[in-house]
Amino acid sequence: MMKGLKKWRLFSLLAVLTVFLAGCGQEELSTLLPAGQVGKDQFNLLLLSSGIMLLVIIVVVAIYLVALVRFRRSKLGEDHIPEQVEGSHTLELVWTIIPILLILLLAVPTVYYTYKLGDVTAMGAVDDDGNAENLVVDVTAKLYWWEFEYPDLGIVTAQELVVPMDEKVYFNLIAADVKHSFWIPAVGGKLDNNVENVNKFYLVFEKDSSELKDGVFYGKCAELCGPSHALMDFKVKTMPRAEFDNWVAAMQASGDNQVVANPAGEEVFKQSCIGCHATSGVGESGAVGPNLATFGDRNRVAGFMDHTKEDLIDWIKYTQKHKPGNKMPEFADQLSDSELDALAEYLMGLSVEK
Amino acid sequence: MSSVAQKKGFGATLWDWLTTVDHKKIGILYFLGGGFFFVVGGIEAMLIRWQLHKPNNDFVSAGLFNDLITMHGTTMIFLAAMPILFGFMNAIMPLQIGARDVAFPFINSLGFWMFFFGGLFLNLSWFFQQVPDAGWTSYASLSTASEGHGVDFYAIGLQIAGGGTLMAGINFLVTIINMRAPGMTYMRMPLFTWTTFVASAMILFAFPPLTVGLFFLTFDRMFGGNFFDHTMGGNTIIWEHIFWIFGHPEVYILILPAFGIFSEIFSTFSRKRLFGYPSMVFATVLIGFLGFMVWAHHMFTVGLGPTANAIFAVATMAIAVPTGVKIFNWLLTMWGGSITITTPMLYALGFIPSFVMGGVTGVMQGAAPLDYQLHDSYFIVAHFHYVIVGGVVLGILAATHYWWPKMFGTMLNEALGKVTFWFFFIGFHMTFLIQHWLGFWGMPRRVWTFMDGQGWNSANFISTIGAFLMAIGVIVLVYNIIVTSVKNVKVANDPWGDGRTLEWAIESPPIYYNFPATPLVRGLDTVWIEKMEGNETGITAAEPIKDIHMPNGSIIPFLMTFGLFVAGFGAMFRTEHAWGLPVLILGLLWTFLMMGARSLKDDTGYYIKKDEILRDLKRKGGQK
Amino acid sequence: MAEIQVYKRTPAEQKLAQRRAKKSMRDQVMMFSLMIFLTLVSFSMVVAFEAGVAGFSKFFIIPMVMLFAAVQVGLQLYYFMHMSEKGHGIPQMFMYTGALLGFLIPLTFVTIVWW
Amino acid sequence: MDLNKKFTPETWPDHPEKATLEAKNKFVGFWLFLGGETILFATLFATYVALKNSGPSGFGFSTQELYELPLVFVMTMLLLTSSLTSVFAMYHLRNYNFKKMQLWLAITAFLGLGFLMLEVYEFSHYVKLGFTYNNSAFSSAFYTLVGTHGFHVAVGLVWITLLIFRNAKRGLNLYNATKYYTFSLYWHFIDVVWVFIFTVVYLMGVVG
Ligand code: HEA
Ligand code: HEA
Ligand SMILES: [Cu+2]
Repeated sequence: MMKGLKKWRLFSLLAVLTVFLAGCGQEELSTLLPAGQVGKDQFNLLLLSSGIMLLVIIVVVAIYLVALVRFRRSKLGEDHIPEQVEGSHTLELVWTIIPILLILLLAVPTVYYTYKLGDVTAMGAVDDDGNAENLVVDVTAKLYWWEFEYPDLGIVTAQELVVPMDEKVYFNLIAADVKHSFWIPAVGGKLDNNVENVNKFYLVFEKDSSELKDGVFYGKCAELCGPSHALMDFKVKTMPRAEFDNWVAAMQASGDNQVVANPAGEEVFKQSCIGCHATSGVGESGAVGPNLATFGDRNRVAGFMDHTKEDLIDWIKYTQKHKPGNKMPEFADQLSDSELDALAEYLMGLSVEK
Repeated sequence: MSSVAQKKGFGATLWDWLTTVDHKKIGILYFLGGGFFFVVGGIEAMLIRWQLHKPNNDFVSAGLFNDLITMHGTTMIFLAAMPILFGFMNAIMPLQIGARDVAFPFINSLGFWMFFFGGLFLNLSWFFQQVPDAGWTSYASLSTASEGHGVDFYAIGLQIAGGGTLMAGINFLVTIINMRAPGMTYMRMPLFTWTTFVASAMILFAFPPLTVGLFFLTFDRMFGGNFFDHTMGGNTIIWEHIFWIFGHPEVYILILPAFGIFSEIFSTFSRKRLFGYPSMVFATVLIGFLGFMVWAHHMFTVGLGPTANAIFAVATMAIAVPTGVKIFNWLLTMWGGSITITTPMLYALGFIPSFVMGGVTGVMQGAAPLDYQLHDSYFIVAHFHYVIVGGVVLGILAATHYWWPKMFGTMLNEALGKVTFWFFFIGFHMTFLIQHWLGFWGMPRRVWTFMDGQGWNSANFISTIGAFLMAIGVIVLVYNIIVTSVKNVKVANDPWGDGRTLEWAIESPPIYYNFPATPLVRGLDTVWIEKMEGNETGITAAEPIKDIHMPNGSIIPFLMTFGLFVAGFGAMFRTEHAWGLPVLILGLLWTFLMMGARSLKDDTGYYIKKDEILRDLKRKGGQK
Repeated sequence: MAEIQVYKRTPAEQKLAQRRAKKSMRDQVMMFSLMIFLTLVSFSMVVAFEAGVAGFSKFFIIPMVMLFAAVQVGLQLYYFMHMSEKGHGIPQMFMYTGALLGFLIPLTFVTIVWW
Repeated sequence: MDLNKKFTPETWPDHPEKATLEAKNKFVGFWLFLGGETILFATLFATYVALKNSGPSGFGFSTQELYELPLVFVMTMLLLTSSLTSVFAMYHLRNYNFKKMQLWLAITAFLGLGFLMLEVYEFSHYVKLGFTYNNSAFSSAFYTLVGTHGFHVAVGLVWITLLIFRNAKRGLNLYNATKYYTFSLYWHFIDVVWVFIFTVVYLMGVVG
């Protein structure tokens, strides 16, 4: 549908209409195709409010058009002096009370959902053995990447959030440098990553991301955070619980049995990169650079570039060109082409899913 | 001092404008200054839209883009919309209440110069290549982390301009409170005067928090303060609260005068008294009051907790009710009237559906859980341009056409006016309607570019085309203004023929003392009443013609502000240049010196003698 | 500066005016004593709290000192700043609005919008 | 208006501060300005309340230990008294007694000066303890709130000094009566703010 639109050249009413009708956007990032309970609640609120608002617009426009058609001076004559009506109490009352009712209609579910979506009391719940009952993910937003720690599982990853389906996943959000905001449009509304306090909320993922175009949901930073704010994307992989458990196990083992696709690349990595990047998924948040244990499984380089060796090399060489203001140095002068090649191969091999 | 168009040299003319304390001239200065910044902000908008017309565009760099949106937002709100509205308030409001001048002519001029130098200061950042880049909201953590002097330009520039705004607000308030002509009770004031009053009251209460917030920001960035540094116990959320405690009232400060303008236009061109005048007044006051109770609706996603969110959500929605009252009263003013579609009326007609669409999306955002999705997406951009462009800018354009003859003595071309309208109106809807969907489709705002393949391409392209249609509209308007001014065909007192309020009973443009004799007001729409009762002049004098007391012009406001402007640079470069501190001190000293000069001198104004007034009257052919 | 009407008071009127002024002056001195008294009480309560005198808990003192402060403000406004005299309708309106907002903003900061 | 017009106590208007339109404007305008100042201070108070006692990790200052109540008490007394003396001055303004008015205003100014000097002493004392402006969010908020008040006092002092000298030769007239009157309004307002400062900052700081 969108492909067809891309060829669109002529400016015509038809095209405009098509866009409106195309209306729902893309599954992996549209709020209009919610893929989880939170998003659905919000979508319902959207439908309700849009309905009310449409009604308001229609009523206003109707009165407006009738007035405009009936009371034109060209019809009534140049000299017509209308009666200087002062007002009408009945009418005033009508258009005070009806809007109040409409507002109430919207206010009640608003308050209800505000409390419902704000309820994180179950977050710290533990079962009889002292194990956490719910999955909790600590999200740290940094210039310009995302770190995801699973504190109860002892693992950490970056840029790609992996979550199980059909259960509440709780999030602790914080920012490491400046303020960011954590948003997965297709799954639910956003919450800010403030610098000074942890924000908590939950999301529910009800759709398997492997059915999507790129196999992932798109996540966005929704708070201006500097030049590369636009490029601070992340991805979300959702999977059934069993698959998720496998992934967790693989992550927990990733320190010991790493795939080394290119030993020379590993050498380069140990010399130039290891100061900032870890390749084991076991650990805590707080690293200087993103954890690369799952790099080979990822979908994008640096969150937005194509996941190819060429783009990876280009990224390592010219980080500032691609993401102005980010904290990774440029390696164009530090590493030779062959080193870069080996490094890229090594990185592309890092995987826990295979 | 005399208004008689003597031939004056350029120097004398310039001096006249620099020293003027005449509210009509200051009104024109505001209008020109604001108009200039509107074009600047508009060009910035065009660059923004051009950058976003296709995916992965590299027309501007990431850093420059942030400069552009920050300056676009800041310029449009503080330096374009508000000053232009102040222009109309200055030029028209005193006439509407039958006053000879504003309450504080000197402070009026000071307010203008502070706005102007503040704006100049802000925009000089372009020449230093250190431009504010943290968004017009300058949220702390980003604004405190921002390198260079960009955000300092923002903080100091707005501080200066904001001081001017506060002065203007107090001045309008006192003018309305104390200077109304005999018989002009509060409940007979034209709606534009009322909205000026309420907007000014909101300025009085909304700008001090901004002042404080900007000081905090300045202290943090330049003097080692820790308000927003969480490692030192500070808290960035304080900035957000303070900014929005100011920021939300600010948007009503913008829209209320526009409401006033449309109220005048609807009743004039429907030839009918404003329907439900008392409830219009009440709704205005109520909106003004509620405007202070909803600021946290900009912060639903900050994590204030469900209780705060729920309370502010409901309070936000409540504003729909008084606003609705206004909308329906306008509709009912047209109903049963005799509507003629002049250019101003065309804008007013365009305003109703546009603003309602923007207003209702505001209410949707007020539903907090829904706002978790909408916040900081393009939906928000769509909302506020619908209310601001569809409300405030249409209001400004309407007023420009409506009061042009009163301000400049000549009529803008009606046909060109309509051309402007249609380009602007169509372009406006094209630009911003589609942005609602961009928001739904997951596009965050303030993004410098976007990747291909997210389904946003065509919508952004359409939006950009719309923006250029708007630009064509504005260019036609500029052309219209130039042509009209060159032709300069003089018009009579009431060129629209249906004027209802006092400004239409005196000549266009009014003589510098406005009213030869103070008018007597006998009801709402006093000129209309007089005319209906057969008084062709539309005005009855409240007292015999006698000497008129007038204020003296003064160069001090200009000089005083200049000191602040200079001091601003000194403060900014204090740490890196040796001249910084001395310049800061000298600038402030100069300002204090000027204040001293003002205060030590006895300035009691001068008198226009009765004879001179009578001579003027005779020359005009005997206005009563 | 429009001309003002100069009115010469008769000796009787002048006496009356002076008596009135004196009277209001006496009121003001009274109010001043009251203010000093309230201040003293406020400070002594806190001193008592510091000394650990029973009954002076934080939850008693804070509302009390706030109340006293409010009363003092009222006295300043109405007596010292003459807000009780006529012609102060507008100042009253704006001061009340200011006070209301000035009360609400810190209030929200200590209740719902802060943590 | 004729500045040289001579008045006697008998012809001096009841309300000299608003006898002319300009004076009325100034009178109302200044009140409105004070309304705005209320919000300015409210914002500062809100910030102070939110930030009090918070500093970097290991921060060693708290309101309980820092504040010196006896000093604050003396400052309060000075400022409150100066409020009364300015009332006396206004009494003489209404009585057309220029000399006495000037005298009481001068006393007011001296009391204000005393207050200010004590404040400077207080601040320098805290700074000596290490509680500097840059030391924490708490200190920034404290100095900004109390300092803004102190700044207002200083402005008031300059203002009244200028007025006293400027009018020494001119004597009372309807042009400068308003100037005096607005100063006194300003001075009372400063006092009002101080009442809240000693209550909210100092007393409630000590109580905790
Ligand atoms: C002139 C400017 C203006 C005006 C008038 C408004 C008016 C309103 N605004 Fe808007 N707003 C802005 C300018 C304006 N806004 C700006 C600039 C921003 C973004 C700032 C930034 O982040 O950069 C913003 C953002 C903004 C947000 C924050 C969104 C976010 O960032 O997450 C919210 C949330 O509640 C909101 C709500 C409202 C509401 C409820 C109104 C109401 O006043 C609207 C009332 C009007 C109507 C409702 C229509 C007429 C009524 C009827 C016909 C009666 C019947 C109606 C009903 C029953 C619904 N606005
Ligand atoms: C009064 C307020 C106001 C007004 C009038 C406008 C007017 C316009 N605005 Fe905007 N805008 C804001 C206030 C305003 N805006 C604010 C507050 C923001 C948020 C900033 C932030 O995020 O911090 C914003 C942000 C904003 C964005 C989002 C940026 C982002 O988030 O990335 C966009 C994008 O489309 C945009 C577009 C436009 C357009 C196309 C117009 C058009 O209507 C402009 C029309 C005007 C013209 C077209 C004038 C053109 C004139 C010429 C071309 C000159 C010809 C010259 C001569 C003849 C001499 N604005
Ligand atoms: Cu708002």
